[in-house]
Amino acid sequence: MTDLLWLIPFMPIAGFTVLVLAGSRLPRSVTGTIGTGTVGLSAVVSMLLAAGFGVKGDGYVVTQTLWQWLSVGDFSPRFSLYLDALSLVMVLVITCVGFLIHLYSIGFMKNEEGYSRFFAYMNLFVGSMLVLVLADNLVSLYLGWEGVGLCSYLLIGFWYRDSANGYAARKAFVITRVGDTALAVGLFLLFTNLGTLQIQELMQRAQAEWPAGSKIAVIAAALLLAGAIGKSAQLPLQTWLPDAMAGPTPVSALIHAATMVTAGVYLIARTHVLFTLAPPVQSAIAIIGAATLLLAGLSAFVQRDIKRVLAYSTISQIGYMFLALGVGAWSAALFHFMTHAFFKALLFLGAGAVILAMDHEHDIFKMGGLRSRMPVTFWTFLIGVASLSALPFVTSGFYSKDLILKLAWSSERGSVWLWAAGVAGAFITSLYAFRLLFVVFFGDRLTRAKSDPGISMTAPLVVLAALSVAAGLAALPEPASGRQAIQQFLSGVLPAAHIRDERTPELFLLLIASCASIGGMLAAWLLYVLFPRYAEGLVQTRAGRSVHRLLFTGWGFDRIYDRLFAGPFLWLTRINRDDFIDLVYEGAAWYSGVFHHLLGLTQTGKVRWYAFGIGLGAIITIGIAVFL
Amino acid sequence: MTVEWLILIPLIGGVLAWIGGRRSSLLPRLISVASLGAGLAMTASLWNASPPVAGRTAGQAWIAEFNTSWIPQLGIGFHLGLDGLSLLLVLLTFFLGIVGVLCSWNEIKERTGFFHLNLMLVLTGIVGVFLSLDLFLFYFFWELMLVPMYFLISIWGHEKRAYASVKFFIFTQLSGILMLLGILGLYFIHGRSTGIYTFDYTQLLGTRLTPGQSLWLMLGFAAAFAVKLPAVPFHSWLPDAHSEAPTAGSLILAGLLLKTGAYGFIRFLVPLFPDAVESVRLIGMVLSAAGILYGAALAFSQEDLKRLIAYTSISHMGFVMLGIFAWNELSLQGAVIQMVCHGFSTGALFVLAGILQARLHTREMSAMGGLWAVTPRMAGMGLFFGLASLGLPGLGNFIGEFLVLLGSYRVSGLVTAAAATGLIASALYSLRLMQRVFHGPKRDDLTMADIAVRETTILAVMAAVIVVIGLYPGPVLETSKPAVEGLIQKGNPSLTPPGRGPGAVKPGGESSGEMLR
Amino acid sequence: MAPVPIEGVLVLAAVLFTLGFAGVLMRRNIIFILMSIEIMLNAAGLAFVVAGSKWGQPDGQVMFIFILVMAGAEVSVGLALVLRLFHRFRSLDADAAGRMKG
Amino acid sequence: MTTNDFYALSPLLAVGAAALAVMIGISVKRSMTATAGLTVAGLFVSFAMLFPAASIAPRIVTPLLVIDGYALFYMGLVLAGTLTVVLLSLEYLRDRGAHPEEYYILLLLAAFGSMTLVASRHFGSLFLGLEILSVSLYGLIAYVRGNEKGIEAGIKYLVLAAVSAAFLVFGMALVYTATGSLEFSRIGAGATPTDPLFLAGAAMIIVGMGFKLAVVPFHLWTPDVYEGAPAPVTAFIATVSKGAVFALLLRLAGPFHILDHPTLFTVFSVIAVGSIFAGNLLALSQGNIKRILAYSSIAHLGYLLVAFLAGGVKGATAATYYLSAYFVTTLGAFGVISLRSGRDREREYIHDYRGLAWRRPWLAGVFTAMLLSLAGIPLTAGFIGKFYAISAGVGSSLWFQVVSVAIGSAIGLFYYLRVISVMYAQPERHSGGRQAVARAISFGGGMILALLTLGLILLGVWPSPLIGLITRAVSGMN
Repeated sequence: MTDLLWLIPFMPIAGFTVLVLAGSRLPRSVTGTIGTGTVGLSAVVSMLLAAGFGVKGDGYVVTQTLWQWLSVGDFSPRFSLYLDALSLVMVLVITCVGFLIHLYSIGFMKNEEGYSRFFAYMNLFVGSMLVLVLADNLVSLYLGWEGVGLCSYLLIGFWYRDSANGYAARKAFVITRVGDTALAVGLFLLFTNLGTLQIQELMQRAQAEWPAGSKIAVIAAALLLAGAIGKSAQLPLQTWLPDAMAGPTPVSALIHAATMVTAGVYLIARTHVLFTLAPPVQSAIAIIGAATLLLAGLSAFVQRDIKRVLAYSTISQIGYMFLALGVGAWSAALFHFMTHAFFKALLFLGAGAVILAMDHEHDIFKMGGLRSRMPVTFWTFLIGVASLSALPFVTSGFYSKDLILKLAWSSERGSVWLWAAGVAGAFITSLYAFRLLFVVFFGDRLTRAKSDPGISMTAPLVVLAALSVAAGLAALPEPASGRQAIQQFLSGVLPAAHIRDERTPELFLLLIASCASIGGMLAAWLLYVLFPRYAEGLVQTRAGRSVHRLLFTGWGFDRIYDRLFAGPFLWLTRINRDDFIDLVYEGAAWYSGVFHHLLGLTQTGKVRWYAFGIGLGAIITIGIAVFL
Repeated sequence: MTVEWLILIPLIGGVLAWIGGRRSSLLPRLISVASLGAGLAMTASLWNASPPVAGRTAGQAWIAEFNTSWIPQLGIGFHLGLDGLSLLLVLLTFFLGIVGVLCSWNEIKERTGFFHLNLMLVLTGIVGVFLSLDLFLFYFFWELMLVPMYFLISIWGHEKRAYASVKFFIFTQLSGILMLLGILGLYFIHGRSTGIYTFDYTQLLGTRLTPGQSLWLMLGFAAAFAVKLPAVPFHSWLPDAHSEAPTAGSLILAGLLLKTGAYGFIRFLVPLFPDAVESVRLIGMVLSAAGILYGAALAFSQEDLKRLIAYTSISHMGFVMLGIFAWNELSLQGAVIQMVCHGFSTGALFVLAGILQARLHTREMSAMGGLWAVTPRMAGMGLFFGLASLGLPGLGNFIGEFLVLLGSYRVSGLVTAAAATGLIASALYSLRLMQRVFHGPKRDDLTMADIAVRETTILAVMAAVIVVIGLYPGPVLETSKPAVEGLIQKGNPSLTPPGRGPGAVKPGGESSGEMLR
Repeated sequence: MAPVPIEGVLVLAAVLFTLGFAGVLMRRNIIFILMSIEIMLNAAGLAFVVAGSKWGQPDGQVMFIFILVMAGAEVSVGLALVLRLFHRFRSLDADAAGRMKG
Repeated sequence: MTTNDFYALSPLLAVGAAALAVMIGISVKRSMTATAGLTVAGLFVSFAMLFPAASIAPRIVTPLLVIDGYALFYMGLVLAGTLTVVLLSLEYLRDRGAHPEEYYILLLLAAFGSMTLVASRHFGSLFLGLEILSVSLYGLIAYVRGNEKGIEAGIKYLVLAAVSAAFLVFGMALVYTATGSLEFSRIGAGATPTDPLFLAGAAMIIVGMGFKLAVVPFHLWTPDVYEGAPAPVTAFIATVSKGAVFALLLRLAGPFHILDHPTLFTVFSVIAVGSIFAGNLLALSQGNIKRILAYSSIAHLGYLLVAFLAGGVKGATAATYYLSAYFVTTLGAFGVISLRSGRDREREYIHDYRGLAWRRPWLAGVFTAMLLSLAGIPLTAGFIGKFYAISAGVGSSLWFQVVSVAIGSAIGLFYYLRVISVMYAQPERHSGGRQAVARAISFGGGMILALLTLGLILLGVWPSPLIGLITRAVSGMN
């Protein structure tokens, strides 16, 4: 049974290969079937394997070595797969959500050209992500890591005729590659100092050899963190994600929910030992997470593009996961990853349905009142929004976020400030999420919209909505340990957070968090349903305008980077297009020419001048010979 | 059948092709492909027949050797030797030679006989460089390949061919003579201290030199290799030569000629002057990193497609040089892989550029754009080789760059980190190339045929090689391993700091517990 | 007969030689140039003669005769060339024969 | 004079006799074919006599001449060069009107002078040989009637050669004053190293020989004479005349201890480096191929002087090898030029060669090979020559001079490639009519070029027999 492990990443990659080689010759139905089916098969295989884990999960590991990748000296990474509870959670989410997104895409993309190309890329995307999470060494992980970066590039720029899409795609790839490069350097450092890149062995050696807080551990962890930040679009490398909306909507769903951005979270969770050895870095993770979740949340609040709202919301939610990682709440981060995957995929697919119904209109203020035209979309979208806003008790988002907030308060590394940021973020989240819902689905119907899409697209919505609610079950306390099921399941891999103070006022925290999310919803209701004028008026004030602009442009990071990096780089490359070093050689050639002409002047053709030359030469010769 | 036939086959093939060119224009192509194919097959058979790795002692790892006297008065012999390293490069030479003939099938319509003579002579010279174990012979071949290359550029090249070809020739010739000075200096110093005046590499190894002598002689050698490689700031012949040459010329320049520089570094420079190399190692590494970044920055700003690709070569060869100066097994093996893969990826990009130029009659990227819609197969290939060029994991170039950086980190973390930013830069130029050529809006009047079966086959085979090396580089690494290990022993021991980890203590061992101090 | 002071004669020869050379440089007429050359050659001959007398050998005078003979041969060929020059350029100006340059 | 003396001198005598025979023959009947035949026969006889002479070498014949292996080798070189020039001249003269017969007398006499030079061991024979060579050259340069350039070149060469000869003899006189001997070997013994009289004399001898060698700063005449002289004569000046003088220089080096006098060493170093740079730079964008070759010859003499400066058997061997390679190459290059000459004018401008490779591939191939040899590219004699010269320089640690050679070669490459790239450029379309006038190369001319090319490549890939020969010849000097 466990021998089937290799099938999980293999299936999508095989699908990719087939589609690339034969795609343009296959009929669309076959293409869609291959694309979706391979991911579906992966999902099935991963569920079969999950059965082996049972409920306990702890300590159970499935490994499979495929082949020796390369072997040079003491560096010999293998292609081998490593499935433990942590990667299982990831694999399940990736394959299942991935499958649903693929299924949805069949309908969504049916009128687009490049159909097989789309599915090929999507398959490769899922395949790369699976390689990433199943890798047993950091080199293979890096393979998947770069692979998802590539696929994001390909898919964001899928509609290649528009240069803006190409720009967004390159931006995504290059900015994440900044992080990737740091990660690569981190790998060099780890290998040079610890002599292996096998993750498990590496962690053991790090723990054994590096004292906590040692400089080298801090540097290594910081480099890995830089990689994670790039992929997960956290401050300060978050700017690519909002632009990444240029791709087709299912792509956004895949990037945000199942693949790509969560890679950073996975990396940190996977190498958490290293981060525990580097407390300053871990604190940095928490602070980055807190800052990101606030800044991105505020930006989400003012966006007009439906997908950009969701994009900023992703950045913000990943911020929560980072916050969790930063306070050592490893499994809480994973829990939130899981719930987020469900509801964010749901929201994106819902948004896709809306966009399709509005003939590719993205501006939410040109929508409105879609509730009645698209009931399925509306209700599922509502569940998504509720889960995102962490409305108490019924939504899975509530449980995962609550766990994070609780640990942000009580963990050894947590603090009131981190908790407060999380609570503020919860309020903001709820505010922008419901703003989105109200503006799009309530109010007057502004334009003609089509109705709900076909079953192949609504079915994933419904399933995801169900999952968004049901995922909360993972928070049920385990009878034996009293811990939540998900924590228990992951306990073999991820240690529990160290609690600073056992006397956590849990009920109080729960109350505050609930109030925050419900308050956000109510505020949105007031601003966008009851008194829409007031919100507009607020924006019209002078202060309001500039704040709005600041938030709308994502806190101006793009402009700063343009000024700081892109601008100077472009300027330098432009002025040096002809390579100033070449001037040195051109100069040498030029001087040769000058000397040629000067010497040419001595060739006058006059015999007496030539005789004079001989005389001069004689004087010089005799001078040197006799007097020197 | 011994190793000297590897040199004779292309030579004879070239002459036959030339003669055949008088009858028809097809004959030279067929003869060339046939003889290169024969060479490839022969090399491959040597590869197969090579004794198992374990059976060979490091340092004396010649798979095949040939030695006969040539100019006895001066101690010059015709000494050839083939080890794993040269085997790989010779294989690459024959393979890219075939690609070169195939890709100029329709491009070269005039004087095909003479064209193929020159092509084959270049290849002869290159193979000779890879096999020579006599420094005079090495210099002989080193210079020999310039003339036919000059002809290829200056006769069949593009608009500025005269300028480009002369520049190429003068750069390489001047640096070549500086190397000759180094060779002669070594020859005399060795002769005076031992009484044996010889140019034989195996005997010159280990000549005792004072630090000053060693440094100056090393610089003479380094001049030639750095120009060929090319290392910044000696690179400025390259973009002109590459962009003005016909497709086959660019392919051979980028794919093979540059490798001769790297090969020289590995085979001659470091083993002959280990101490001097040790003393300038950091400078070399810094220059390499500078080359990586500078080449990439220049590539980014180019408007001419072939020029862009040419500058990427500088960047990629920077990795090779970094690997050489880091001088440990990881970095050297990385350099070897990078050499091979760069030959394929950049060669293929030049083939694509040649195809584009043949159809659009321009190399300006501003005249392109949106070609994906017109020629999806070509665009797909372009994407693939662009990605190989930016070092995507899973493709061969990644293995090369990763190993190089991994190895060089042991020597200098800072330089390695700087060089690693080249990965970002490579993404910038590769993706810009994609955008300008294949993506973006399509001009309305732009129509052209997609790549034909012949072209697709060439590119597909090259792509396949890159993928195979990317996922399973074992055969390549195994082949070069004994050679690399032998070479490392010839370097200064302080050049190769022991790696941390099991390998440093018990070679080949894996894991675990007792190593944890 | 008092011995000839060798230095003095050598200086004389050198002066003659220089004068001859100056003549080559300054005269434009090709005939005069040839004559100046004769002076230079004879200066050398003089030096030979005095050197021969210094060492008490006949060799110096033998060399002088060689020089005379060669000078004669040179002048005869030279004059033939001058004739051709005059036919062609209608001038005896040495600078007239200055078309090739650069 | 014993029989052995006669045998020893027989090559020299044969050439002299041939000159007389030709003279008499002309007075009997003017016949181009007969004259040329007699000349060739004389040269062959002389060449054949080298072998009996070699069997009794070394031998000093009269105080003036020494017949050793070294002299015989150079005599062979001179004879071979002259023979080639004779053959090249046949067609050249056939196109150029009346009375070509005396040309051969002059050529034979020039060869005679050169052979005297390489065998001389005495100032007297040196002077005689040099002057016989010079005076014959005056006639040869201006030989073609009605050629304005030829006359101009002749006059220039006459005046300047005579001036330089004056310097030479004056220098000899000074040296004689200082040392009391005219024989090289005794001069060396009698000289005090710091005697200003000796040094001044030596310097003036250098001036005289420097003129013949056309090295900086005595090089100014070179391009004009090269351009004005008939192409075969230019070939003779470039090879035989310079080669003989250089051989003499090598012979003088030993007894004069030139390389041990720091100041004389400096003089030669300055001359060598100056020649390398001036020659190469002057040739850079020259449009006349004969002038290019003139300038390049200046540079090549600079390279030769580096080998000369290296000293010892090694240096002499290197220089001699270089010179031999240079003979083959230069004769080949001028051979192409003279065989391409039209009835009206020589094809000496670069644009005359445009697209030659596509119209006359073999001829262009030969010319390319010659130019590449001049540039020192492998497979050609020039490569081994340059390698050898540099090797000698490095062996004596003449780093400065050797680096100059390196840089000079790089500059030189530029103008050789310029000519080559013109030959391989596309021919102009509309000029087809004019080009058609260019006549075909005769069988004989083709054979010479083929042989020269063959020799060029043979010396480039299998130099060891010649190196062996030269080493033996040089080791046995004096």
